[in-house]
Parts: sequence; C-alpha cells; structure tokens
Amino acid sequence: MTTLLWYIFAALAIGGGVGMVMGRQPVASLLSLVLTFFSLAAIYILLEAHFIAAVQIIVYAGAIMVLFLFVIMLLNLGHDYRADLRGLAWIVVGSVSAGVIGYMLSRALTTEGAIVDQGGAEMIDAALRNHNAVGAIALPMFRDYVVPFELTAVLLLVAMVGAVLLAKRRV
Amino acid sequence: MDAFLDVIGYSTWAVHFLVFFPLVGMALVLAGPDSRAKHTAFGVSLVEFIVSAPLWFAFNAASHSFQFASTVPWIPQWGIYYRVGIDGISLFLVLLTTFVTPLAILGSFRYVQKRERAFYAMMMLLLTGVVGVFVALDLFLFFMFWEIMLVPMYFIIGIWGGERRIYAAIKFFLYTALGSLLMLVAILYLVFKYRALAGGLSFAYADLLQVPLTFREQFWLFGAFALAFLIKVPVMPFHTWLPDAHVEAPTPGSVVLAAILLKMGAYGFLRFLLPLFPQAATHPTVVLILLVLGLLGITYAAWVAAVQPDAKKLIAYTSVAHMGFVVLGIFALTLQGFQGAMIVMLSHGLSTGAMFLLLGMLYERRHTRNIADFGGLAAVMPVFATLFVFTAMASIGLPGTSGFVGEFLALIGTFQTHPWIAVLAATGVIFAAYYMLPMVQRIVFNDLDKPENRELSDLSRREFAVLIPLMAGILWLGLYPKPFLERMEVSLVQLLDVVERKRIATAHPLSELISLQPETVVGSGD
Amino acid sequence: MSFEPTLLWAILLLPLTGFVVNGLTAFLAPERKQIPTLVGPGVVAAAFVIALVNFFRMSGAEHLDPVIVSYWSWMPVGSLQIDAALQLDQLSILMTLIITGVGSLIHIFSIGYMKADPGYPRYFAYLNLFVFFMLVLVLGANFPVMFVGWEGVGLCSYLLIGFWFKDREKADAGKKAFIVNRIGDFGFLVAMFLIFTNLGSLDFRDVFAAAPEMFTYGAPVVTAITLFLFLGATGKSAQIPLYVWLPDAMAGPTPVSALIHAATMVTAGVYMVARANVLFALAPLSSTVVAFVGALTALFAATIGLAQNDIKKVLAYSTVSQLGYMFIGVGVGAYAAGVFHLMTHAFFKALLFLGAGAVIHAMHEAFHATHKDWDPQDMRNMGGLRRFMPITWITMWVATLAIAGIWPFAGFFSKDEIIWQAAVHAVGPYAGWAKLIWFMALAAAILTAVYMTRLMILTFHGENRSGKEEAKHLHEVPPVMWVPLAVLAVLSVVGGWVNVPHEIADLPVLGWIPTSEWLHHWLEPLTHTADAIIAGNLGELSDTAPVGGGAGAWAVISFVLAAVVIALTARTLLGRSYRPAHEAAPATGFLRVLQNKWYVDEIYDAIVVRPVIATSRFLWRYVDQLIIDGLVNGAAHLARGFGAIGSRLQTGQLNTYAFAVIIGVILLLGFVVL
Amino acid sequence: MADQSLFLAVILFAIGTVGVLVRRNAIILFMCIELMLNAVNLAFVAFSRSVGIEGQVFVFFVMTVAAAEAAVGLAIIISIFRHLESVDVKDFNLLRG
Repeated sequence: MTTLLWYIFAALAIGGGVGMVMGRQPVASLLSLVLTFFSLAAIYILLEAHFIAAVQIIVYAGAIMVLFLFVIMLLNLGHDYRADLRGLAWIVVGSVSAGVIGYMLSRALTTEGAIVDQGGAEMIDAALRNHNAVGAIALPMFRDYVVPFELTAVLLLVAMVGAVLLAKRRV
Repeated sequence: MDAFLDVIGYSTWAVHFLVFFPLVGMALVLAGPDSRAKHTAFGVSLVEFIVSAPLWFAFNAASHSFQFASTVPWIPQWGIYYRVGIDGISLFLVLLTTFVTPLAILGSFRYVQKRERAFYAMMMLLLTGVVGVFVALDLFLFFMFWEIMLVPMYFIIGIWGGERRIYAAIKFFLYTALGSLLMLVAILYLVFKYRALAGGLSFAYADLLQVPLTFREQFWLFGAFALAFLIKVPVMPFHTWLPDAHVEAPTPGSVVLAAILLKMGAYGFLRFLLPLFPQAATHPTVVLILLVLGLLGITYAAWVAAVQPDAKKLIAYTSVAHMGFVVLGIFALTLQGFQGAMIVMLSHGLSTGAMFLLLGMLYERRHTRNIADFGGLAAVMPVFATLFVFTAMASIGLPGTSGFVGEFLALIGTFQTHPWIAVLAATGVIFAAYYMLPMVQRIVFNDLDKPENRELSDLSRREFAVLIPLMAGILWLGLYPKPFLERMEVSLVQLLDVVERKRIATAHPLSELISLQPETVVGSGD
Repeated sequence: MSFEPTLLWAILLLPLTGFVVNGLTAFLAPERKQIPTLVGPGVVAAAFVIALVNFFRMSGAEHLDPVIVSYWSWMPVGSLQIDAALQLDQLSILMTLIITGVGSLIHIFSIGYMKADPGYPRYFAYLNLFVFFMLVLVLGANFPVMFVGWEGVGLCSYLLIGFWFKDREKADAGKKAFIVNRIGDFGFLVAMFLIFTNLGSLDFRDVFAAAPEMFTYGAPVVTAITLFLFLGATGKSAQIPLYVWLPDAMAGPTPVSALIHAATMVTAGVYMVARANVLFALAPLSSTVVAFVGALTALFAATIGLAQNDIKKVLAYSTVSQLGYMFIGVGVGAYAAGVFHLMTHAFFKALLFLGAGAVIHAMHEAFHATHKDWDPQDMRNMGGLRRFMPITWITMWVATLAIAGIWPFAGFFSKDEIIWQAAVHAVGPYAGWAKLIWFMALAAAILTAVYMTRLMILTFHGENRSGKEEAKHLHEVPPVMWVPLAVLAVLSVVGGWVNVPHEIADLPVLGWIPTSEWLHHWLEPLTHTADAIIAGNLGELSDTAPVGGGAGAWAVISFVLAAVVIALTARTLLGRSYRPAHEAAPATGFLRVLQNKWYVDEIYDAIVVRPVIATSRFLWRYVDQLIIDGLVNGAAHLARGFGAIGSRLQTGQLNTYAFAVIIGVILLLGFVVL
Repeated sequence: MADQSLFLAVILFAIGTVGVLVRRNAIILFMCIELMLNAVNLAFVAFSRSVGIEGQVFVFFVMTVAAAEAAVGLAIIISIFRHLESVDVKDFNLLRG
C-alpha cells in the first residue's frame, strides 16, 4: 500500500517538476511547483517524517509559494507571452548537463557502501514513540543544535530587513 | 663636539629620529592649514638635516662595523626586527638625503600650487622611506621602506606632474614594482634557506650573510636582486621610466628622484648584491655583462640625450649616463672603483639636483621646458646663467668639480680590471660635452630673440639660497674629497675583502650555470 | 742645496683673487670699470713679479732639483695617492714667466681694447681665471693637477670665445672649441689610466723616475701612453686632426686670441710633451708620430694661411703652423728647442695678434663712425695703414721678420734650431720620416714668409681701401695699447738671444750676439734623462742635413731664403692693386680650395658631426622609443589584451554563470565518483 | 522506499538544473532553485532513515535558509523590475565585460 502510494506521489512530484520547467505562464509553473511540494510532503509522511511534512506544507507550499504568487501578481507577469525559453542549443546543453549530474549522483548513491544503515529507522521509531512527532525533532534541535537554530533566527531577521530595504520604493 | 654629543646620547637616538621624525612632520603638515604646509615641511626637513649633520663628526671612520646601530623586536615570531645602523656606505647617502630634501622643498615653494598639504605630506613620507632604506639592516624592514617610498613618489608624479603624468606615474610604479617583486621572492628564499640551516626564521642582514649558497642559487638570487636594482639605477635597457618620470614630475619630485632615489639601486648593489652573492657577483661573465650595461648607459644615454628637445628629458638621460659610471665603478671591484662610484653618486645628487632646480626655476617663469623656447638668457638673468653654466660644467665632470673626482676614480678603478671598457667609457667625457654644451648654448647664450624672454627676472634671494649650498657642495667634493673618501674607505675595503674572501678561486664558465652537475656548496667565509 | 720657493701659492692665488673680485664686480657694480682696470692686470703683474723673484733665486741656486710643494691630499684612495701639489722647476718657472709676463702685457692692452664693452668686468674675470688655470697647468706636480688646469683653460677658452655670446656663430665657435678639446682630453685621461696602472703613481717625479726602469725602449705600453698623451696635445694645441677649432676660436676678442690662442693655452700640448719627455724618449714611434703630425700641420696650415683674407684667420693658421714646428722640435727629441720656439712664438705671435687687434680696433672705430657695415677684419678693406698707425706698423714688421726667421730676430734662432734638430735626428729606425719632416719644415718656413708678407702688404702698404670718409677716422691706438706692442717688439728681437747655438755663434757676422745656449743648459736637468735614452738607443746623431751641409751653412741658407722670399713676395704683391671685399671677385681654382681651408670643416661635418647626430636621433627615436618603450608599452598592452579577452567571458547572463557553476559541479562530482 | 526516495531526489534535482539553464524568467529560475533545494531536503529525509533524526533537523535549517533566500531574492527581483521593467535575465547585463 505505502509503496504504491509512494510511486503515485513520486510520479506526481516529477510531473509537477516537469510542468514547472515547461510551463509557459509563471502562474502555471507556480501551481505545478505547489503540486510537487504537496507530493513531497506526502512522501515525507511515508518516510515517517511527520513534522517535516507539516512544515513543508505550511512554509513551502503555503508561505513561500504565496510569496511567489504575490510577486508574480504584483509585477503583473500574468500575460507575459514572450517566450522565455532559451534556444535549442541551451536546451540540449542543459538537458545533457542535468543528465550527467543525475547519472553521476545515481552512481554515487548506488556505489557499494555509500549508504550505511546505522539503525536510523529504529531510532526514529523509538523517538516518535517516546516524544511524539514534534518532540522527536525538538529534542535534538533545542539541545544539540541550539546555536545554529538561534543563528537561523538572526538570518531570518536580516533577510527580512534586507527584503524590506530592497523592495522599498525609495530609500 | 664629541663630548656634547655624548652628553645628549646622540648615537642612541639619532637614527631612530631620522627615520621617524619625518612621519611626525607629516602629521604636522596635515594638521596645519594649506598655506603653512610648505613652511612646516621645510622646517621639519631642516631639523632633520641639522640632526643628521653630527653624524659626520660622530661617525668613527676607523671602524667598518655598523654604527649608531640598534635592534628592537618587531615581529619576533617571524624573525623580523627593527634593525638599523650606519656604515661608511650609507653615511653619505643619508647625509645627501637630508641635505637635498630641504633644498628641494625650498625650491618648490612657488612650483606647487594645488593641494599643498598633501604634497608636502608626501614629501615627508618619501623622506622617511628613503632614510629607512639607507639605514635598514633587516631585509624585511629594507623591503618595506623600499616599497613605502614608491607610494609618495607615485602620487607626487601622478597628481602634481605635467601633462602625461598618469602615464609616467604608472610606468614608474610598474617598472619599480616589477623589480621589487622578484627581490621579495629572493629575500624569502634566503630566509627559508636560513631556516632550513639554523632552525629559525630571521630577516637580519647579518644572519643572511651567513647563509651558504651554491653557485646556481647565487646566480638566480643575484638575478632577482639585480633586476630590482638595475631598474632603480637605472641601467640601459631598463631606463625608459626615468625620462618620463623626470619630465612629468614637479621640480622637487625630480630633484629627489634624481638626487636620492636613483642612489638606492646603487646602494643595493654595494649593500646586498656583492656581499650576499659574491660568487655570482664576481663571476667574470656576470661582471662583464654588468660593465657593458654600465658602458652602454654612459654612451647610449649620452647620445640620446644630445637630441632631446626637452631640457628636463635631456638631464634625465644624463642621469642614466652618470649612473652608468656608478655601475662601472662598482663592478670594477677595485677600491678606486667603489670610491669613484660613491663620489659619482654624491656628485650626481648635487649637480643633477641643482640642474633640475634651475630648470624648474625657468619653468616657473616661462611654463615651458623646450630648449628652443629659450636663448640668450645670460643677458637678462646673469646670476642664473652663471650658476647654470657652473652646474653644467660640474655635470660634465670638469676637474675641480665633484663630477671629475668621481668619474676619474671610477674609470681608473675600472681600467685596472677591464681596460678596454674603461677606455670606451672614457669617451663619455666627449659625449658629455656633446650633449651638455649645445643645451647650455641654446638656453643661456645666443641672441635673446624671443620677446617673452626679455622680461624674465633673475633669481630671487630664495632661489639663490637654494642653489648656493649645492654649488658649495660641488666645489668641496671636487677640491677636497678626502674627508668623504676617508670615511668611506674602511667600509669599502671591508666590503672588497668580504667579496674577495667569499668567492671561490676557480672561475665558472657560464655553461655550468645551467648544467645539472653536482653542486659545490660555497661555505661562508666567516 | 735645497731651494725654498717664494710665495709660490701667491702666484696662483693672485689671479684667482682677481677672478673673484672682477666676477663680483660684474654682478654687483658692472659700471665701476676702475676696479677691473686695476685688479685685472694688477694681479697678473704681481704674479709676474713673484715669478721673477723665484726665477732669479733659482738661477742663483746650484743643483736644482724640482721643488714639490704639497698643499693637501686631493684623492687618496688606496694605492692611488694624488695630492694637490705644485712643482717648481726650470720648465715650470719658464712657463710661468711667459704666462704672467705676456699675460700682463695683454691684460694692459685689453684695458684699451675692451674699454667700451659693457662686459668689461666679466672679461677681466674670465681672463684672470684663465691665467689661474694656465698656471695650475704648468705648475701642477702630477698629471691630475695638470689636467685640472688643462680642462680649466679649456673652460675659459670656451667662455672667452663665446664672450659675445649674442652672436650665434661666436657661441658656436666656443662650443666647438670645447668639444674638440674634449676629444683630446679623452686621450689625456686614458694616458693617465695607463700610467697609473703600469707605474702605480701619477706624480711627475715618480713616473719619470720609474719609467726608464719599467719600460724598455719602444715598449708597446709606453708607445700607447705617449700616443694617448699626444692625442690630448693635438686637441689643446690644435694639431691635425683636431686643429679645426682654433681658426673658429678667433671669434673671441682679439687680446684673448693673443693670450690664449697664440701665446699660452695652445702651447700647453707642447709643454706637456716636453714635460713628459722621458716617456716620449722611450717611445720612438710616438715621437716620430708627434714630429710628423707637427710637420704636416705646419705645412698644411701654412697653405691655408696663404689664401685667407681675414687678418685674424691668417694669424690663426699661422699659429697652428708654428705649433706644428714646436711639435717637430719635441717630437724629434729636441725638447729644449721646442720649448724655445714656444717662448719666442709667445712673444711675436702675441705681438702679431695685439697688432691685429689694434688694426681691427682702429678699423672698427672708423667704420663705426661712418656707419659703414664693412668687415673691419678683412684685409681687403684695409691697405696703407702705415700712415695712420706707424707704431703698430713697425712693431708688426718686427714680429713678421721674427716669425719668418730673419736674423737676428727671435724666430730665426728658435725655428732654425728646430729645423736643424729634425735634420740631425734623421737616424735610427725612423730616419726616412725624419728626413721628410725636415723637408716639410723647410717648405713651411718658406710659406710662412709668404703669407706673413702678404698680410703686412695688404694691411699696411699700398692704397687705403677703407674709403675716404673712413680714412679721416683712422688713427693710432692710445698708449695703453701700443706700449705693450713696443715691449713685445723688443722681446721679439732679443727673446731669441737666450739660446744661440754655438754653430751660429761661430759664424762671422751672424755670430756677434754675445750669448750662449743658456736655455738649453737651463732645461738640461729636466731633459738629461730623455737625452740619455735617445743617445743610448738612437746612436750617433747626424751632423749634416739630409742633403749635406752643416748647421752653420743651413742657418745662413734659411736666413737668406727667408729674406729672398719676403723680398720677392713684397715686390709681387706691391705691384698689384686690390679691391675692397665687397667688390672683389670670388676666388677660383686652387685658391678657392685654400680659401675654404681644404674643405676640412665640411668633410668633418659630413663624416663625423652629421652621422653622430643622425645616430643619436636614430637611437632615441627607434631604439629608445620604438624598441625599448615599445616592449614596455607592449607588455602593458598585452596585459590589457588578456583582460579584454577575459572580460568577454563575463556575458552578464545568469544562465551562463549557472552553466559555469554546473560544469564545476560536474567536475567535482567526477573526481568523487569516477 | 528510502532508497527510491534518493533516486527521486536525484531526478527532481536534475529537473531543477535543466530549468535553471533553460529558462529566462527570473522568477521561474527561483522556482527551479527552490525545487533543487527540495530535492536536497528529500535526500536528507531519506538519509535520516539510516542515520537518525539529525537528517530531519537539517531539513529544517535548509527550509529557513530557503525562506530567507526567497524573500531577499524576490525583493531583488522587484527592485530590478522597477529599473528595467523586465524580469528576463537576458536584460540583466550590468555585469557584462
């Protein structure tokens, strides 16, 4: 059952990605991307990363994509029918490069001993059992990675100030 | 005098004062208003000269070791110390610097009209750099001062220069920087070689003298150092920055450039090249190449000088010719040659400095440097004409002036080791007349046929006061050079001795330089 | 018995003081002419008196060694020890007497000659400075100190030739003199290097003492030394090939020509050869070269002198020619004879120049009074001046007879001795050359008589050609100018009597002069080493001329020959009528070649001057600016070119950059994976 | 399933790469970058199945950075659009040499 679901969502995710790259209108691309993100969220659930799945939907598919949508609308790019694809040469070059990268990554992943199972699945299961979905991720985050966490907070603040400053009409 | 100097502890602080007081002066110039900048700068340089003058008396001519020396840790982790000291070679170059700088500043009072504070601040920085180069006994310190002095000179040419000042400034900077980069590499090589042998880093001159080098190492390091110094001197194929820089630089810049900066290259030959790489420096082929370059400088520059339409450019080329005698004297590797080279340096500093000041005074009046624009000035400016002719005669080495003593000693020194080169170089006395006299004639003699020249005023008291010390110096050096010679003698004899002791008796043919035979290690003699 | 010189330093310091005082006057109070009038001649005369005192004290002393007074150490460098030292000996005191004596007379003459010139104080400053340097030259005790004077007199010559610097030609002439002299100075320098390297000293005493032991007779080194020294002498003493500056040097004021370019400076080369007689005696080849060049110059310059119309140019070429004689003398080894002719020549040539100066002065004033723009120096504009200027006329005839070699005038004794010495030295390996030199010297003597007679006839005899109005303004020069002429005229007669050879003294009539070979004996202490070397190596000297005949016979022959030539020339020329310069037809044929001085200046210009300037331009334009600067700027352009190519990669297109990043990623991955 | 997820991540990453190379609309370029980031996230999560919960913690950080990047990036695009009236990267040529 889960395997079947996984394949369905995987297909949806790839389809969304392709749709985004091929889409003529920015809004259409955007919606394709949202589809991909939702599919990924589902896959996260299948991988027992419930908290991440939730955040994926709330932050990505919700907040960030809405931000994109706002910008598209703000700039009134909806009826921009000017073809924004590069020439054929670029498409070929792009596809080939992507293929090469994909091939190499796959090869890296299939190399014998590339992935060593350290019992992660069991640990996650145990953590989920003991601390529930949020607690399982909150414990390492606020105990072991508290400094990076605080730094991300600063980063977000800086990004916010920067965004406001950049997008402001006149300084 | 000596007792007084002892009481004030002169020998303990004199060198530090000379190096850093100009920096204080720079601050003073910058702190004051634009209108007072020149007076402050003149005062500072005068104090510098007054403080440096007792070196003449306090210097012990019988000792070849570094005097007034002191060492202060600077970056001891890397073996970098603030080490300074003066011996017979650097003594007169320091004195020449402190003597010429106030005159150059006094001579520029009317020449520099814009951004005076910045200009005089640059002059002060330049003074620090130059004095530092002459007293530094740590190769890092030396290199730092060497580079520091480039910066103010670059700005002096580039901001206060003539029409093509940017071109000239960049050319000057790139030429010199190119040479000094290779020198830095060579210094580092020496330092790391020292570490490999002694276990610790040291940039000290005395330590690096002890580094044993194979002949091939010496050869390449010699090349790296020599390029820097040859450009600075400058010697024939590396000289083209000089005419441009001289022509475009403002008068005080030209004076300092000619009188002092060119000496740094020759100083480098004596201080570093010969004692550090004696075997390479005394290799017959190397010596021959350098002598031929010096000879080329003398004759070639004289010929080229003769057809220059621009008076300043002409004098710039004569500088190349004069410095050719210096190179010749140094690589004659005889005592007379060394002494001659030193005297030529001092003489050139005085006479060419005076020449640039005189041409600058003309430029202030007529705003042209073209020889063809003048003529017959002796009729309206007799004092100027007299001093001009006198300076020209000193420049072409008339006996009784400083130029003769230097050239005579350099040539007689060269003659003992390389007679043919000395004979060819002696033709320089003919060419000197060939380039100088037509210019003198076309500026101060002939008919006063240009109406603009009829109203020219003769030298003012200030201008006269600038020139008289230089003239007195030229005569002193020409008639009674003994006090100079005897103060330099011990150091130069010692240098000759070190070179002699450290070189291996067998001569190496050039082919060995590039062959891959097992290398013999040249032990340091002491 | 040692000899303490009296106030030796004062001899030098007096003219130097005069220079300073007159120089300051020129700047501070140029209108106060009484200062230079007193100081200028005064200091030189005072120096003359001191020299005279020294001379008489030296005459009284026995076994006189050269006295060397060292004042300070000039260039002490290792083994090279050069002192600022003076040497007083028989030769230098003689030269000092000539310089200060003739110098004083010329200074006095100048008071009158230059009185109207605005540069009066400056003129005397230069003249005093010249005397100072000339004394340094002859009194110096070593080669470098001599060289100080050597170049110093060149400087003064430069300044005085170009004294009227507003005239471009005069300034050019000064420059030419200096540069040509510098070629000679180059030889002097190289000779000094050779001497020091081989003998380890530059002091006259040490060098001349060591030379006979160090060098074998005719050794290549000593030949090279002497040839280089002689190159120096050809420059200063205007010999072939460097004589070209002297005729041009006539651009200076005429007393300057008399002092510098006739009596003193130009003889410095002869003095130098005489001073270095030991070296020259050791180098027979060089000596022959010296004598031959002297003979060639004497003959060559005399031919040019035949055709010149400018009175000073005739005298200039005459000087060149007479200097040639002196070199014959010192070249064949008769050093005393050379110095003797130097001395007599100083008297009569100074007199000739001063006389010419008086004539020019008078002509100039006459033309000036009537505003005529004729050349006051052109003899074709003169004629018949003897009526107006009798003293000048007589004194100049005295000098003419002296230079032409008429008994008992000074030139007869000195010139005859040189010719005779050339004859007797025609032995040894270069005997053939010596014979040729003898013939050339005789021929030049005849030419001398011709051109000097022509000068006198054109100037003082015949009809006056200056114009009627101008003739009214012609008059004799004031006493301040003619008194020196008279004194020099007396010297031109008796000056030769100090060295009458015994061959002549033995002759009837000609031999009544009651003196002996005094000069010869006087200089003997200085020349005996050289004499011994020559006697030891050359063998027995000849006692007859190459075509036979002894000394006495040839003395009579040359006297008679000169007298006959003068008489014939005078007769021929007096019969002709001349026209003033502007009406005269241009010379044709061979005369034109002579008038244009064999076109030597033009040849030098074509083969030396122009190529040098062209090469200079070539070096500057092509080597310096094109090749070296081209490489330098080319390097800069190359760097800029690379930059330009590199900047093409910056398309500004995000995708391109992204592609570059991806390529990088692929490469990195490739390293990891493959 | 976790292994397959890795391959899915690779595929999504490649798609994103193609998009970055061939599209010219700056906003869509951004979206492609977001897709690539998500592919990486997926890989992290998949890895967490074998190494533990830290993989998921890291995803959290990546998301924050992505959010910050998106905010600043979009602000830049708006600012550029004001100047050039375009979001076509072909028109962004200020850096051209």
